[in-house]
Amino acid sequence: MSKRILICNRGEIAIRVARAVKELGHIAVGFWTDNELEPPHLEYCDVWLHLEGNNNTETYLNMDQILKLIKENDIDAVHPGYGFLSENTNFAKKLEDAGVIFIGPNSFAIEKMGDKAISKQMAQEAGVPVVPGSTGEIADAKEALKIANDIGFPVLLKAVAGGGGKGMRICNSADELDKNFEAVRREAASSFGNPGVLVEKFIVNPHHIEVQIIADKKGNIFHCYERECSVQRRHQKIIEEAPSPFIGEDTALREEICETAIKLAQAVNYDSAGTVEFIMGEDKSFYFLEMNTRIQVEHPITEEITGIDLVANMIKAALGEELDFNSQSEISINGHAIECRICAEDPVTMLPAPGKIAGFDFTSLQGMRFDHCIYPGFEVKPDFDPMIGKLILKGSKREVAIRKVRESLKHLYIDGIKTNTPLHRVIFEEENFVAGKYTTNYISEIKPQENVLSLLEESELFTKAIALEIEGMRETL
Amino acid sequence: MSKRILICNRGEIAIRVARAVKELGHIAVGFWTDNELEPPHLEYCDVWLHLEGNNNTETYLNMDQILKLIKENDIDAVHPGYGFLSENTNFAKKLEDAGVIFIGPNSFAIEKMGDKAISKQMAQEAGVPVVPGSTGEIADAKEALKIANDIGFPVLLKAVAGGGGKGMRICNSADELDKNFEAVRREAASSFGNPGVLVEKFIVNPHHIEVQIIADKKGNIFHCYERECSVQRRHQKIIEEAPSPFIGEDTALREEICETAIKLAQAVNYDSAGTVEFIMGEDKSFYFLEMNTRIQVEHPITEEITGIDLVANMIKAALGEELDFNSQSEISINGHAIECRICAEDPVTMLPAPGKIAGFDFTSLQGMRFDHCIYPGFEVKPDFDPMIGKLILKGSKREVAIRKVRESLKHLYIDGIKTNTPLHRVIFEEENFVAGKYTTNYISEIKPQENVLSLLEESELFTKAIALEIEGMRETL
Amino acid sequence: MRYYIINSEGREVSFDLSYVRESESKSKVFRVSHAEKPKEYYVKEMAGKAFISEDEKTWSKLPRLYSKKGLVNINETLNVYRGFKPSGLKGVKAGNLVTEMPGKVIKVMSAEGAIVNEGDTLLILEAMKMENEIKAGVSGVVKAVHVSEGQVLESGSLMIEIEE
Amino acid sequence: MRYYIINSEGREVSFDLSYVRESESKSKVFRVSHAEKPKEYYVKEMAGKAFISEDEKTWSKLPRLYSKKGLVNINETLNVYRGFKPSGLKGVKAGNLVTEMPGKVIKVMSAEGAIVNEGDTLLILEAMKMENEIKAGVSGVVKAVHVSEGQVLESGSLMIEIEE
Repeated sequence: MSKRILICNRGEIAIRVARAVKELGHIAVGFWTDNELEPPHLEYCDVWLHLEGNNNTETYLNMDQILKLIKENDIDAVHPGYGFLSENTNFAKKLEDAGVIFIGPNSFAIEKMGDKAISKQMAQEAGVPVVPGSTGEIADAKEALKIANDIGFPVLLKAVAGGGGKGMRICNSADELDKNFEAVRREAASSFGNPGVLVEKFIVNPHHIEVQIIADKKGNIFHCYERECSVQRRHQKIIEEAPSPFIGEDTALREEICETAIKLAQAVNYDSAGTVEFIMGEDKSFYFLEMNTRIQVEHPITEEITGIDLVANMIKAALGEELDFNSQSEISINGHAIECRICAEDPVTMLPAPGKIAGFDFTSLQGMRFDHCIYPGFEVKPDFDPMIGKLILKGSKREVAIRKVRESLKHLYIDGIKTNTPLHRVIFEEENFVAGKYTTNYISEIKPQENVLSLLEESELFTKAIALEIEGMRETL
Repeated sequence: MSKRILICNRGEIAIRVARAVKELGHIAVGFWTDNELEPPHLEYCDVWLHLEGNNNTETYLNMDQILKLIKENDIDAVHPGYGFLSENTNFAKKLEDAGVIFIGPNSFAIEKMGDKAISKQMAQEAGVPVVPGSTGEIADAKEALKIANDIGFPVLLKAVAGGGGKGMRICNSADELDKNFEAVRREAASSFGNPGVLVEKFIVNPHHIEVQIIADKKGNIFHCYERECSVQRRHQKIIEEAPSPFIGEDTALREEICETAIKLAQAVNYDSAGTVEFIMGEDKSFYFLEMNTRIQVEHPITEEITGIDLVANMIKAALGEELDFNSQSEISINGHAIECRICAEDPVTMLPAPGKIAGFDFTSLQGMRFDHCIYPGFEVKPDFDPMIGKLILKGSKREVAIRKVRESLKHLYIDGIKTNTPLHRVIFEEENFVAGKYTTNYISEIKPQENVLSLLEESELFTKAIALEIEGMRETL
Repeated sequence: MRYYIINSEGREVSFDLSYVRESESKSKVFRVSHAEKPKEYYVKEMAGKAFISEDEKTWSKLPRLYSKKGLVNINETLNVYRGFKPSGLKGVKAGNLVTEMPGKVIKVMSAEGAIVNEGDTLLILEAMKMENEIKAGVSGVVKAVHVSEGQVLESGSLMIEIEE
Repeated sequence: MRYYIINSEGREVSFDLSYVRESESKSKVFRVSHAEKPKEYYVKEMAGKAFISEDEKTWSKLPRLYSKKGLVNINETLNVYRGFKPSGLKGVKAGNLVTEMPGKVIKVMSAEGAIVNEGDTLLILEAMKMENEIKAGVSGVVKAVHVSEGQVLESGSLMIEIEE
């Protein structure tokens, strides 16, 4: 029976989810809001609902209004995407009370994994190694300092309820710790509705490696191997690869980290798509960071190398259906996939640069997938995340994938706003990255952004003018 | 060093090749002709050349003119695509004489495999089983009848130089054989420039199963598993799958047919991408049909399940470079892929229906690839093959791929001309096809075309009128 | 604006379609007047695309039709005429052999005055690189042959007439 | 038509661009008059897209720029003005704190008359869900604070002025 599935999100992930909903024969229901009257995801939705409000607090974070619309519109199930209410236990519980299916894990898993302190404790109990630090939420800057002095600087201040690099700061000294404490609390409160903060050991030269989990409601928990997401700026990922070039051919290590992730998923009776994030040191020792109890931005690279549709399977799991596969042995790695996050930001300063898209074009290659939400005339608003698209390339091996990324970046044309495309172009020619030798310090140490050319050639200026002239001639035709 | 690579073809394959050429860092050179002034493949080519003439004989089949343009434009290598001069030994030899690289196998392989009689003989010598029939080209209808009486009716009349179902007729009786002989000679002469015809045993309830070969100039020959192409109309494939549902889990049979294909490739020192086609009976016995010494229409499904870029590797092989892989063990099957050939034809009669495309739209799904050459305003001409696009879907298993095909067919919208999209929609709901139980007689026996709805609902008529009205309003804006 | 939609067999549907107003939520409202009571449709343009709805809640994409003339061929079995009805549209008799697609005459296998039986091949037409046998749809006498070998024909050309 | 292309630092290139003729092979020929000798470009429209060439042999795609106004922002560091040169374009002084993007003032950490050192955080601006510390670029005295907490700012707004 066809279900009415509400997508509580916008942008490229709302499009991705709507496609999966319809592929499974269900009805995709989407929102438009007063500050986004023409959201591109509605093209992929069958039913359009008005979510009133001019900012995220009034709209995508507004449980009351969303629950009201759910009741009024006979919604059977809700997919939260990522961000917004995707990891909000309260929302999941309220849906449960209303008899509506939450397309995500059980609320116990969200609650436990959503709290950094508790998740760390549960990981320890399940035999999963964790980074040394506070055992739970810390009361104030003083307590933070005490712990920091115990485990030694540098330390990391993090929102208890956070994720995606928001509400996170490195502190190299007692001074910095003191200065950042309140800022992290504020960001935590405004971004996640919870001001709780914790402190932990900051690992030098680390790799960010995460394991994709997919599980059903019958107790079957599988992993879909790892992703490496060490290329980050401001603690946010910009390039992800699967499999990890740092793990490389070390299949024993791959097996170990994937099995460790499964252990934690089992400990919380995990029953959906989720990701266990680890930090891995230069010596290949790894520690549990957090578990994201949602579909992640970078899920496509795992889909590409395993051939498994994670979003469709997440929906099937939530509806109590069988997954598309029955055993771990059916899930294997084939080839290598890389994702470039295309963000509306200055390629040098990496600061967000919202605006209106004046020109948009790209080419398709064998092995390419481009999940995006842009069209000419689309306005990138400061209200939302600057990530506007994900360029994903798969090749039979890493160097083939890189060859394909280079070619597709060459033809990716977005004008009117600044994007980080020129930065990606530099990174994919930079020797350390090309050799697969990079840590999470890549951007700050190698500084590829310094090689971004900011000025156009004179002939390019002429070309722009001719493009505008041609447009003028088209209009008068 | 960057090479200037001429693509001696048009349509979707010219686009596919141009993308691979550029991905490898070379310069793509393409043709426009007097009967196709705005070929969509030029969008993907760096250099555009005028190939003069109003029909294929004057243009894409005109070796003299092509060779002249090759010399005038410093072409280093030529990719012939499929059809046209792709399997013409003479062309390959002339290029060789001119010091230009032919992106295909050595001319010995083209010559031997291009002649059905000789290829059959070589196959036999290499220990590859063949279908009983004439040992070479037959002189006249009388000789054909003599052989047919020996091996028993039904028999198949085929162009010696043919391929792709053109110049091929089944004859159930002496009368039919007599009647068809001259027609096949004429078609052979006009399509392939060689009127030679042969006759062979026609196998009842057969499966068309073919093995993809990829080889380099250093003697390394690999297979990329099989494709099943049994859904055919007029002896032309319309749906292909990889792996074959008929072979299914019979890995020993899969291994055997792939190894058999390798044997033949070794016998002709094969050194490019190519396909060994087999006919497989109900008892799983298989016979060599022919070897196509070119890239094939349906190559994408193999690319999807193996993750290998066949076109890029074909180019690398021709340039004497290393392939993207070094051993057969690096090539494995992951998931299941299906291709639907979208043709400009009546979905019921399956007769070509050229015309101008008035509307074009489609959606993208996870696992989808759409290789096509259409845009609104594109004119499908009777001069060329009616195939205008290839919808390719990959899933973790066959039923997932079918689910995805159904959804993407739902959103594939081409108006102004008739296409076989409605026929594909029927086939993907038809129980025999869905169960993977079909032979090459599928279309003629199951007749899915009879379930194609030819008339639109009244509300759809209104929608069409509103679309036109909206277009009128846009124009006056 | 009056619309005429005519299928390949000459069957015709005509109705009036008019732009009525802009709805509160800025959709364009169109009214179709046909048979019984008029029906309203909402059209919204969004992100460069158009969408259509009957209730302003459930929407489907309204694909663009590229035409400058007010006439568009839909899937080649339907012609949509905007604002005017063309003259001279009719079906053909069973004895008239008309091309279904553009092509080239390869061989004429019959002549004026010949007696033919239903199913006889009268002509071979090459179109899209295929030879197609054009057969008699009725038995009778060939009244006229309008084509010769080598001739290139448009779609809809009358090739041979047979008198039953 | 005269074109003015001005980058974010106020540097300006101006040249004249004119449509000259249609070439033999039906390309549109444009001439750019700038510095030394004029340069010609060929533009061909094909399959709904435009392509540009200097020799009518090697072509590259000329992506569409969607603008109705004769003004378009290119990659936000360049503004292209078609036919007119805008007034009032200039850089800002080092002591003037101007927003680089639209945002909301979270906290004002300085006041008129305060003595500040280069690098001091004067204000916290939330933009795209990030808190950004806006620091003094020079040492000096705060001359004026033009914003208050909670205020939503457009890109390019002057927030604080510092006298060196």
